[in-house]
Amino acid sequence: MNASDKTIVSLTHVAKHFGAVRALDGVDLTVTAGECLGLVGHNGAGKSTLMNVLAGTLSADKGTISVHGHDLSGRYSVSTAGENGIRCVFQELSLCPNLSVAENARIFHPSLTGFGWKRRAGDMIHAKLDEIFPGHGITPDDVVADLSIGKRQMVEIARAFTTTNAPLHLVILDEPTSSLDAVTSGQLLDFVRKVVGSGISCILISHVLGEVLNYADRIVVMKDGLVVASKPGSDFTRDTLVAAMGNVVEVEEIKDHQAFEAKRGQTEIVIEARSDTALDSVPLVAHRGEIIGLAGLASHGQTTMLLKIYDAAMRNKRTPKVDGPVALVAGDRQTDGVFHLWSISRNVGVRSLRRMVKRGLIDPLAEAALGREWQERIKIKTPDMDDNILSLSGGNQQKALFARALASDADIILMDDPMRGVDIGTKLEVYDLIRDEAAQGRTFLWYTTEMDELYNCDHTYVFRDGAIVADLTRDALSEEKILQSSFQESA
Amino acid sequence: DTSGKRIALSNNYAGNSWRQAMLGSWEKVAGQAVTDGVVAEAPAFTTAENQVTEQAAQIQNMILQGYDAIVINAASPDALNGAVKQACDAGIVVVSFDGIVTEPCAYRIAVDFKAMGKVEVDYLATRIDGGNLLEIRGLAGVFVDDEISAGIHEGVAEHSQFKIVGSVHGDWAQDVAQKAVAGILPSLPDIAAVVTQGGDGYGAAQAFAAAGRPTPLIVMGNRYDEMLWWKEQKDANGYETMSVSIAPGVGTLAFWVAQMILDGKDVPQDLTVPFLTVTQDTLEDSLAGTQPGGVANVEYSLEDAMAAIAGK
Amino acid sequence: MLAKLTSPRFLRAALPAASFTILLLAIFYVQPRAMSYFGMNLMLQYTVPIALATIAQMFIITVNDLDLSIGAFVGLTACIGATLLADTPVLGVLALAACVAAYAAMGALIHWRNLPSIVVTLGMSFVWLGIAVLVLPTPGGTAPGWVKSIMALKVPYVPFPIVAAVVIGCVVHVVLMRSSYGVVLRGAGGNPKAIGRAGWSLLKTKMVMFGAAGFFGVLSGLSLIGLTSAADAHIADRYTLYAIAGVILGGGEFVGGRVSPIGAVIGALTLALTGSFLTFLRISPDWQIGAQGGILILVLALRALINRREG
Amino acid sequence: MTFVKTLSQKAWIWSFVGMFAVWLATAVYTGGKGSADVLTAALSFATFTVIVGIGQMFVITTGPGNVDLSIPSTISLSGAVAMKIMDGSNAMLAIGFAASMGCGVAVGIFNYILIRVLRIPPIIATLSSSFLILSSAIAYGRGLKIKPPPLLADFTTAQIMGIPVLAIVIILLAAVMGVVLNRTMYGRSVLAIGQNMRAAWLAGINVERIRFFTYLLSAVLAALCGFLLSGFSGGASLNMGQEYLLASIAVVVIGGTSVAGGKANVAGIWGAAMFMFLLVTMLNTFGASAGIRLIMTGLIIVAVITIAGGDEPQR
Ligand SMILES: Nc1ncnc2c1ncn2[C@@H]1O[C@H](COP(=O)(O)OP(=O)(O)OP(=O)(O)O)[C@@H](O)[C@H]1O
Ligand SMILES: Nc1ncnc2c1ncn2[C@@H]1O[C@H](COP(=O)(O)OP(=O)(O)OP(=O)(O)O)[C@@H](O)[C@H]1O
Ligand SMILES: [Mg+2]
Ligand SMILES: [Mg+2]
Repeated sequence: MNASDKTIVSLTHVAKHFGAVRALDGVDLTVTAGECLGLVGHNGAGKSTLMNVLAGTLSADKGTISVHGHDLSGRYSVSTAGENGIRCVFQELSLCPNLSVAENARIFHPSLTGFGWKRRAGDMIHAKLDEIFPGHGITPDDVVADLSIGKRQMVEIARAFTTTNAPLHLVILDEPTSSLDAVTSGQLLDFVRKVVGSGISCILISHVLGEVLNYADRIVVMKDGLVVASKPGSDFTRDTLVAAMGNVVEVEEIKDHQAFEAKRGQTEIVIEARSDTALDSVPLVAHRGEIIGLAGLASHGQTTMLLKIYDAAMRNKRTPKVDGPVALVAGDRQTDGVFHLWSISRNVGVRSLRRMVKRGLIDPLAEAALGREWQERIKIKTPDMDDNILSLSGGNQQKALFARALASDADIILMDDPMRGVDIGTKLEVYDLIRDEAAQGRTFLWYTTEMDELYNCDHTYVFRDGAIVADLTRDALSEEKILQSSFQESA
Repeated sequence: DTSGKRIALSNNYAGNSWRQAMLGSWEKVAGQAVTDGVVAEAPAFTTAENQVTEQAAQIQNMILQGYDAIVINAASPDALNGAVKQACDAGIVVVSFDGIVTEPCAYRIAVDFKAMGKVEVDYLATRIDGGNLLEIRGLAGVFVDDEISAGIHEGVAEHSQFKIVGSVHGDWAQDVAQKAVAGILPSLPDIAAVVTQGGDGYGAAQAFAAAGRPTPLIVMGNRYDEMLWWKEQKDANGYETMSVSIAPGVGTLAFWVAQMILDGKDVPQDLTVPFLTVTQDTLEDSLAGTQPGGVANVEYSLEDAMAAIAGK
Repeated sequence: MLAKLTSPRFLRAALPAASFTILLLAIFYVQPRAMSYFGMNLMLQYTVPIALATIAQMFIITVNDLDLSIGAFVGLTACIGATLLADTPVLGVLALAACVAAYAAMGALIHWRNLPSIVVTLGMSFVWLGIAVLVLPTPGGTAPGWVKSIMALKVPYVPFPIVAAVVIGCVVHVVLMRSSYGVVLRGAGGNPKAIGRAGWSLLKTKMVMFGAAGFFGVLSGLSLIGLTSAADAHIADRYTLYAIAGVILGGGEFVGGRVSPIGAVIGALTLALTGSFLTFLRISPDWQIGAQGGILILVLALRALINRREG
Repeated sequence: MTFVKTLSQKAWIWSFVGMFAVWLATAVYTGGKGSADVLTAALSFATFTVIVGIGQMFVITTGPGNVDLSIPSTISLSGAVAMKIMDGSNAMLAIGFAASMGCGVAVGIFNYILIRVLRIPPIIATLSSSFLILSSAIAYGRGLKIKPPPLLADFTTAQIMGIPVLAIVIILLAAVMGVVLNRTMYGRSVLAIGQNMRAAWLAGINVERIRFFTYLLSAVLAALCGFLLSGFSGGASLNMGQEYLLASIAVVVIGGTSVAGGKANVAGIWGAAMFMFLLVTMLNTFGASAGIRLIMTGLIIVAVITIAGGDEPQR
């Protein structure tokens, strides 16, 4: 009885099938009070599905679920989860874009009614944002649609931690840091430690293994719908964790991998752009075959710059100068990327239609072949590329978008933090892919919120407040330098 | 003397040939009256949509503009009463025609639609021994449709040799009628005659031809295309029928009535005008007097109007 | 302060009001007599039922549906109002309540089978019209006295239609935009999945919104016969399109729960006023219909100017 | 069995099921008399609805808020212009046809300018332009009712073994449009834009060009409908397009095209158009009163769509 006192939820033999796909194949999981449980696994391992079961948004085909020692199997739903203090920040954002931040907070709390509810909801979410993300720059009256994806993610996280009269025992964070920059990620993870100290539990899913290793009390590893390891966090090292996830790829330290020779000057300039601020210290320049990193804190003008370049290329504008066809890998896949009615193949092929036209008509065989080729090359985990794109796990959807751009005829690939939610194994392969393509003359503009990825780049431009404030070559690149430029007050 | 007076026409619909003919007559007669200095102004206003509320608003705007008389072809007999009453209260003379209004303060130039329906069957009784009839009605829920149809049914009750075996709504539009008739025709027995409400006879003829059925006796509605078809048939095989409808020029009668009232003349509140009948003998004349795409018409001069009133 | 006044969101919100004001000024310019208590009263009277129907349509658009039957429905309630409600008030009230319930049921059906609302409401528009024709085979009937007297209300200084428009706009604004349940209703348009995940019943939101639309449809029908004093099955056919156009003109969007009740009311008034403006101009009858389109385009072209600034 | 199941999941199949059921009910009522002829009639009239339905389908597929309300007046204008120019002479047929197409192109460009340059929401833009177009038709022809050239009249009413020639042509057109929708860059782009305009743009699709072609196509098909319809019904009239306003939307949606955009079906338009015609015919045959007829029409439409059910909810 004592043990179950500390146990918040326990799932046993939970199974969930989608047609032929066994997303969950008999999973056991317990969460005890006041622990931070790290959950890792390759894309499509079943993490989000498991969390959906826990949050009550999916009902399991088999297995039991008990909360605080009460068996609730069969009558578990979103509202029972809520009543029992279980909250979830889903991988795909669940805010209403047409509502303000305060109103979105209200949605979460049925008891927030009566006169003055708006002020109360606003104060509540604002206080929580202040607590988790000091300096967040969000006001309760902001309409969610006007916020960048990073800020939306912050709002959603903060919302999950707000309390009114309902209890709060467990917060599930499904890849909460995928759209946050290093600084805000750190703020969140520190907050998670603090909350855990106060007795509330968290489940933290992330593909950035460092986050899990450093912040989780216990780490659960999933693979193909099964839990394959569950040990205290301190028992894992980066290598053993990767091994447990079943990746055969040797983990090479990216930092050491490179032997970049300075290419600059050897090939012609294909992109030359300035931000709209007129405060740039240098213009953004890309030569053919270069990989250019865009760094800085999230939404400080990097995406805007990519869109500006994209727009210029699409409309044949003179400035900024863009030489060659472009393709873009969207990071905010829900609003910028997927075509939700289409199969995976079609989603991959849409940027390459022109090549698939035979005698005026799109050749379905060519389309299917392209899909298969990229399923192979980038390891999209699905039984059938003709399945709907939304049947993919989040990371696999992202891979499909990657495939869309790489498969195209574009010489210039713009990447808007493209690795959001992609697992470590795939990432390493994609890095190789990108380097190979660059070697063959493709140019990459790569906005990323993950410091490590910048070590793949020949040049890194740091953005602050919409302006380019630094141009770091590969040799000069270091985490400190980037952080320094990101925060430095303009004199 | 009405030379300083302003008369406006409030028209609810302009999307068919009858209304276009009506507007044309108005422009011709009222325009001449303005040139002659009989009245100061006589503009016509049409609403974009055939809609009671729009026309009511239009009438209210006319009140605001201070017209002395408003001539109305109304979208609904009752539903404009509110606006008409306001106009009367503002001292404006209101004359309605074709689509009349029931508000007691307004003048009405009505057509006995019921009689029009009955005339059709009476005519058939003189022509054929009896048989099956197909009835093409207008727009469901509209007063004129009910009146004409009631007249037709009354006629059929009187002449028991006729039997209505099918009834469709043609919405007074040639193509709608054609479509509806084409649909029901295959399931109908031999049709001896078609009774219509105007604007739909030619469509019915087309539908019969398309179905390969013998052309029955179709009562026409004075439209140019109907008369033209009739003429062709007449020349080819001696086809014989009749045609009946209200003349679009009745609007000009309404104009003169309004003018006379403004002039202080004594005019009865309710006038009935005869409908215009085209027979086998008058067909050529009517056809010649109608412009392509128009409707057989009679325009009224002041004298005609006086005569019409006196004849009452 | 100035920054706030020139912010895109404020401009966008102010757009419908700006279009309306400009149209009104143009009308005052060509017909100064309209600029009076009496004139405004006359000119705007018939906008009250249109505004109510527009609000009804707005509720439906809020939850990402579209109602092609609101015009026929207003016609039906007008017919019931001018017959049953006047003759046997109890029966009339019951019939109108049943109409509202039928609307809510329509919402439930659409949610339950995940149906395209356009087809369902198109089908239902025939049903409403059919019932209306049965209730009132030929135009006529009389509106109950109390309905007429409400619509004939004389408010000092401010014309009644303006008072009514402000009241309608504000009441709906408070309920939909300010109340705590209104947030859930709009959220159901913005991201239904999120609302479901937060534990709310989407079925209930649909039924509430369709029910509300039905209720405002009834109000629209009654206010209409209050003005006309008699009914006609086809009396409001065109309201369907007007209501949709009014919502959009008022800054609403077809999907995503982005609507504005005050904007919708203003949009309805703007649409209705284009007709009036026309009567005050002298245009050849051939081009009068077209002129109404032209005026609409002119009024809306203003938006392009402001949108340009938005970038 | 699995064949039946996959078939029943296709939204468009239900329009054909509805059509067949209604036709059968009529045949039973009349004891089979003229059942084949009813189908012939249905084919002839559905043809016109299908022509405008195809255009409307492409417009609706480009996403919520996109709908062409100017179709009816474009039909009227095109018919009036063509009839007046041809003036019943076979020799002028080609010129008349070109003029009619010209009307369509002009209307399409005008609509698109309103939507694009003046940024007027499509539904209001096309509503406004429909007023202007109707006025042009009035000013141009005043409801002119000139007979079509005999050649055109013969062509539009000709039949081969009980099947209207025009219907065969339009079935072919529909087949071509089906291929255009599913197998060409243009069709794919329309489907992509309908799902997510921003994502389509970012996937390299020239959004505005596609939207332009779509509104142009709708207007041109409306013009074609006007041209053929005035040949079929013996001349143009001002109100001849009126019934195609709601009908064009209805057949598209009943035919399985999603109003939310991105999902379209051409075959379903034929089923839906036939269904709508046969439905009216059935109720006319039953001879019920107008009120009952209307109620039945509505309930049957709702019933068919309810049985068909909506889209499966996405993950
Ligand atoms: N609605 C669905 N229909 C069909 N298959 C699904 C559905 N939802 C999930 N799946 C499949 O279930 C498996 C597990 O998916 P899940 O989203 O749980 O993965 P994940 O571990 O969260 O991956 P990621 O790290 O990429 O987010 C995947 O193979 C996915 O394709
Ligand atoms: N720079 C951009 N970034 C993201 N989406 C865009 C961008 N430009 C256009 N789009 C998307 O594609 C749609 C149509 O593209 P297009 O650029 O032709 O229109 P627009 O941006 O409104 O035009 P303009 O920039 O000439 O005023 C837009 O409505 C928008 O959704
Ligand atoms: Mg996941
Ligand atoms: Mg990240």
